[in-house]
Parts: sequence; structure tokens; C-alpha cells
Amino acid sequence: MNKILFFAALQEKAGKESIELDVSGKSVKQVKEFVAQEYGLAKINESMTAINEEFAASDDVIQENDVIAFIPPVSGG
Amino acid sequence: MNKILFFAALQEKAGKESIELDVSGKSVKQVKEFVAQEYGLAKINESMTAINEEFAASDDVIQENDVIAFIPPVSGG
Amino acid sequence: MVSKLFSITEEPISIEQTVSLVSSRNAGAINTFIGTVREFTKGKRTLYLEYQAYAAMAEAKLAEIGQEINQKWPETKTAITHRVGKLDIEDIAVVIAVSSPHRGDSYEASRYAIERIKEIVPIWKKEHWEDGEEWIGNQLETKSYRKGTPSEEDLI
Amino acid sequence: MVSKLFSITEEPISIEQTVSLVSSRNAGAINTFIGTVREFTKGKRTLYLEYQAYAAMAEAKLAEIGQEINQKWPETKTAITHRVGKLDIEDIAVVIAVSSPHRGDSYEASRYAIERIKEIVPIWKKEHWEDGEEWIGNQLETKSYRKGTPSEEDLI
Repeated sequence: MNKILFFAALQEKAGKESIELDVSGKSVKQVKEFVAQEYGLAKINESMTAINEEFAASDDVIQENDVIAFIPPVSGG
Repeated sequence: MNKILFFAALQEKAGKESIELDVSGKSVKQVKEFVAQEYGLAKINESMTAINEEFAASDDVIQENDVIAFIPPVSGG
Repeated sequence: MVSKLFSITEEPISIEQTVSLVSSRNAGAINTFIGTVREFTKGKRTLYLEYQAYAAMAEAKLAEIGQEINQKWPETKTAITHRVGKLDIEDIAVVIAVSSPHRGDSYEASRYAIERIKEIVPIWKKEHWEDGEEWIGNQLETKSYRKGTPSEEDLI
Repeated sequence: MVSKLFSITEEPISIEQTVSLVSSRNAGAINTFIGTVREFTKGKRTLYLEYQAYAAMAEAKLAEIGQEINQKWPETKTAITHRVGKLDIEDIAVVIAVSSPHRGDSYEASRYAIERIKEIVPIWKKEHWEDGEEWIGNQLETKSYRKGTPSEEDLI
């Protein structure tokens, strides 16, 4: 099972902070496409993705228990 | 009468913070030469001079009651 | 009381406390950058801000910025505290403190830190105006992040 | 408690206090430079420092630097506090705070302020070492001040 975290506009749009989903074996790109469609989160394509708190590439593959987070363009400071 | 202020190394060398001297009518350059000789303050030539808290030029002329200060190279900050 | 060099906090930030984390006998200079909530941006009045962070990752990324700074300016020491939650006008959102034996490095490293925060640290700001609200980010998609990861070259 | 924008004081300097003098609803950035007493300079160990100022003139010159900054960076606000007397290692000698709507100006103006302090403000530092003491200044006479007045061009 994998935990998927949403932040900022994505979190508001999804209506929740996180979901549980088994996406192990899928690439970041595949997870993005699935989640975008399932939750109507078109903006996910502007987001980066983190796996276990580290930025990941589109073709990185999710492992069992990985925590995935979608990171919209940041605006701290 | 004029008050003449010494700071830092000049103050230590002169052994006092200030002196009273009537130098009105003299130029800054003349006052420097006189004080350098009278108090053994050769380093006064490396100093700038302030009249009434404003930097003065060598040929500026001292007026009655002006406060003169010799300003060694500064090292604040 | 924040005592970690790189931290996300919900409490008001103490400038003195962040500075004290980097002060040392070898430092002659400490540059501090304080980001505060400004009332007007491009003529539009902000009522308040809301900051959200992916806290664990944000602290890791702040520490990573500290490591980058140590590479570039070896004698510096850096601390960064970023606040989250609701912030009013004039409140402090972030304090960066960089100590260094000489002042030039402290200015350059401090500036580098704030620029990198705006690039790689997962913190988001929502502006609340009289007539609406919006999560601020790169709305114009001027950056593509095609590789998924923001590289230094992409982002500077 | 220091409440003047430009001041010479014999008391320990509060960073928060100096920052509060420039904080405003229009500021989004406050850059702070803190000059501290460093133990080692060029391998030589300092025991403590002694600062002396021509206080009235020094405050006037600090205010003049504030005016120069307002000319160059019109939307900034500057406060500078410099301490005099005996300072121990790690003590704060000077705090400069510059607020600005945008961060770039606050960094540039803060850097400008510390450079100008080292040029035109009548403050002197005496270093005390284990084997001696010396008033620090431009001992090498690399600057002639021929005109008697340090112009910006002379000194930068």
C-alpha cells in the first residue's frame, strides 16, 4: 500500500490531505495520470513529485510502502 | 576660544580628550601643523578634520567657537 | 523555542533565537534575512496569508540548502526557520541567519538561501484578499519541471 | 532601550529592537547585518575590543548614510545601532536593519550601509591581544584624504 499526499491547491481540490492506494510497480508518470483523472486534478501536471520526501523523476518506479507527495510550484519565503 | 577634540590613538598620545585653544582665523592646515608640533602628534597628518561635526577641507578657516575634531582613519563596524 | 538549525514552526519566530544558533567566536558577521507579510502586492491589498508546508521534507530541503552553502562558502554557518499557519500583515514568515568570519560571505550565502527556498522547499502561501483567495505558485507555467526534479540550472 | 533610527550606545544591542524600528506593513523583506567580535584575525587571538566614537558626529553620519540609502533605494527604511565601550568575543558591535518591499533592495542597501560605516563614521576600534594592543585604522596610509574630506569616490 502507498500513501499519497496532497498540498496547497491540490489538497483543496482533492478535498483531502492524503489517500491510500496501492501503486507499487507503477511509474511516477502513471500515478500522476491515474490520480489526475480519478480526482479531477489537472493541475497535478504542473506539480513535481516526491517519493519518501525526495524529488523523483517521471520514470521512477514506486515501491511497496513508498510515500508519494505531489508538490505544486512552491511559494515559501 | 575653540575646543579641539582628540580620539583613539591621538587621544592616548595627547594624554587628554580635548584642549581649549583660540585658533580662529587659522586654516585647518595651520591648526594641524601647530597641534602636531605642540603635542608631538605626527599622526595628525593621517587624520581628517571635522569642524562642528562635519568633515572640513585643509584650507577651511576656523571661526570663533568652532569645535574642531581630529578624526584618525575610522575602524567601526 | 526552536533549537534546530533548520525548522518549520507554527509559533512566532524569534530573530534572536535563530541568530543565536549560528553565532560563534569565529564569526565576525551575521547576515539575517527576515521575510515579512507585506500588505500590498502589485496594488492589491492582502488581508492575511496562510502558509502550508510538507514539514518533514521542507526541513530536509532547508538542511540541504545549508549543505549547499557549506560547499560554496565553507566557513559559514546557517540556520533557517520558516513559520506556517495564518500570518497577519507584518508577521515574520521566515528568518535566515548566516554567520561567517567575513561579511561578504554572509551576505552572499544569505541571499543564496532565500533564492533556493523559493525554488526547492515544499512550502506554499495562500493569499487572502477582500475579494478572494489563491494559492500562490508558478501559475504561468514558465517552468516546466519536465524532468520532475528542479535542478539548480532550471531554477536559478 | 534604543529608539532612535541611528544611534551610538554603551548598552548591549537588541536585534529585535533595531529590526522593529524599520518593520512596516509595506515591507516584505528586512535584511539585518550584525557585526560581532571575532576571536581570531589573521591567526592572532583577540582578547577583547574597545570601541570609541565621536558620538554626536557618528550619529549624524549614520543618519547621512540613511539618507544616501533613501536616494539610491527610495522604498527602503534603515536603522543602525553601534555599540561603544569594551566588547567581549561574540558580542554585537553593530546592527544594521534595512526594510524594503522587495528583498533585493534590502540586501544591497544593507551591504552599502556597512561599507559606508567603515568609511565615514567616526568610530574606532582598539584590539587587545595577549601581547599588546592597537587602535585599528588605516595604518598603511593607502588613502591620502588629500582634500581633507573622504568623498565616495575616494573611499569605495
